[in-house]
Amino acid sequence: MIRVLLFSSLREELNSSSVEVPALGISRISCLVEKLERLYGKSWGRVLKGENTLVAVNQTVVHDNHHIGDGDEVAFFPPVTGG
Amino acid sequence: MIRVLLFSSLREELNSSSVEVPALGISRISCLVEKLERLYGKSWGRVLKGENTLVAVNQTVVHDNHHIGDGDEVAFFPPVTGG
Amino acid sequence: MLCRALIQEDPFNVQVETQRIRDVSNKMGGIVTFLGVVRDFNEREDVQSLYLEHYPGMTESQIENIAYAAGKRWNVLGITVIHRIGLLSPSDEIVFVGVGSKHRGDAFLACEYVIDYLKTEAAFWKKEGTINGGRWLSTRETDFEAANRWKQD
Amino acid sequence: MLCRALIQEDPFNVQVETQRIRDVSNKMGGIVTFLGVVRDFNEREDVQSLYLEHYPGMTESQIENIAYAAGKRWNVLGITVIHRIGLLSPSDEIVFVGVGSKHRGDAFLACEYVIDYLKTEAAFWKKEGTINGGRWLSTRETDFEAANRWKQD
Repeated sequence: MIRVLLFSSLREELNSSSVEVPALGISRISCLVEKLERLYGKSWGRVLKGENTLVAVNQTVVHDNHHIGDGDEVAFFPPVTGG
Repeated sequence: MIRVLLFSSLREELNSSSVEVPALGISRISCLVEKLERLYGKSWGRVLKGENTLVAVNQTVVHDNHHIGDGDEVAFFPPVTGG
Repeated sequence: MLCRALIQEDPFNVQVETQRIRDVSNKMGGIVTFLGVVRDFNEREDVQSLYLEHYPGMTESQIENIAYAAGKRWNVLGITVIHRIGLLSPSDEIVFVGVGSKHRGDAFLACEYVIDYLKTEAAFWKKEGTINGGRWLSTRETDFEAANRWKQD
Repeated sequence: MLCRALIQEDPFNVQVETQRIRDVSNKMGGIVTFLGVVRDFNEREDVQSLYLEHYPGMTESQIENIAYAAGKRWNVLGITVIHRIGLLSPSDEIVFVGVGSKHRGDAFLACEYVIDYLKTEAAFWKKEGTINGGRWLSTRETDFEAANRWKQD
């Protein structure tokens, strides 16, 4: 399984804070987003592919279409605004 | 009268924290120091004319042989070391 | 270098935290702290509350990474970062960064470095509550500029 | 800009002082503080105590002058300086400088400016007590350098 986490405005827009999807056939973030779109609707694709959306794999921000696989934790969130 | 204050190591070396001297004939710091030397001994001249001795007139540090007169407060002290 | 990174809902006590840093080493000469306060005029007026969310686990390790990077760059003895989450009100303290060092110059630089990177790199998100509803904030351009200064070496 | 300059024998409470600065204005966004600590290895080892003397009246107005100069140079809302005098021990807090401002960059600069000038301009004198007797300290060269940086504009 791949664990997907959503934070902040993305969590609110998609009305979900975490989902798990089977890892089968998912080798990159783009595959995961397509799968989420098929499972939960077009809004997921729009939000997760949004210009400002950041992605972290296993709690490290990744900048490209990163490899992922079974057991990974993939988080989507907007730019951070702490401090 | 001119009020003379001594601080820190100068106070300890001259064993005095303040003295008052009549202002008559004293128009500059150099006159005051000569007067103090005559009144209290050579050590006063040596210490007050020391290379590192700073002088404040009425609580403002002065850099040259400043004018002084009756009612003034003249303080002698070493470089500051606070903070 | 001793690093302490806490994320909590509760308020913190600056006196307790600075003394804790002081007690890290008897070589401590000075402690520089930054205390962030919730303002009532962030990007628009009438802010009534601020809600803070983070990414448990990731945020803590990001903060530690920032602190250790500061500890490599400057001669510091202790760094404490405390960031509050949950619901806050204007004038509440939101973040504490304390840096203790032998010499104050290092502490000033390291403290500003940590807060600058924390603002642009650590996984926190702020939502303002105003009389017209809630709104997630976006990163300030000035915060990116502040963090980028440290790269010009 | 609200300025508060205190010289006292008693310890101070950093929590109370930072909250006091915070409450100066509801525009307050951040507070930077510097806390100086008595080290046990100033210029030689075995420091057992530190005695501090000042010039009552002059020292207070010098501190206020430094604070107001910082307030003219940067956009700050409140500055508090507390300097202890009398007999102190290693690890005692000796000086507090707190600067509150709308934006943190101003507070960092103004706080460092105030402590740098305080170290070289304000009428305080330190005497270390060691096992071999007392010794008045002399100004550190690094403190002059720190203060001189602010003149290079």
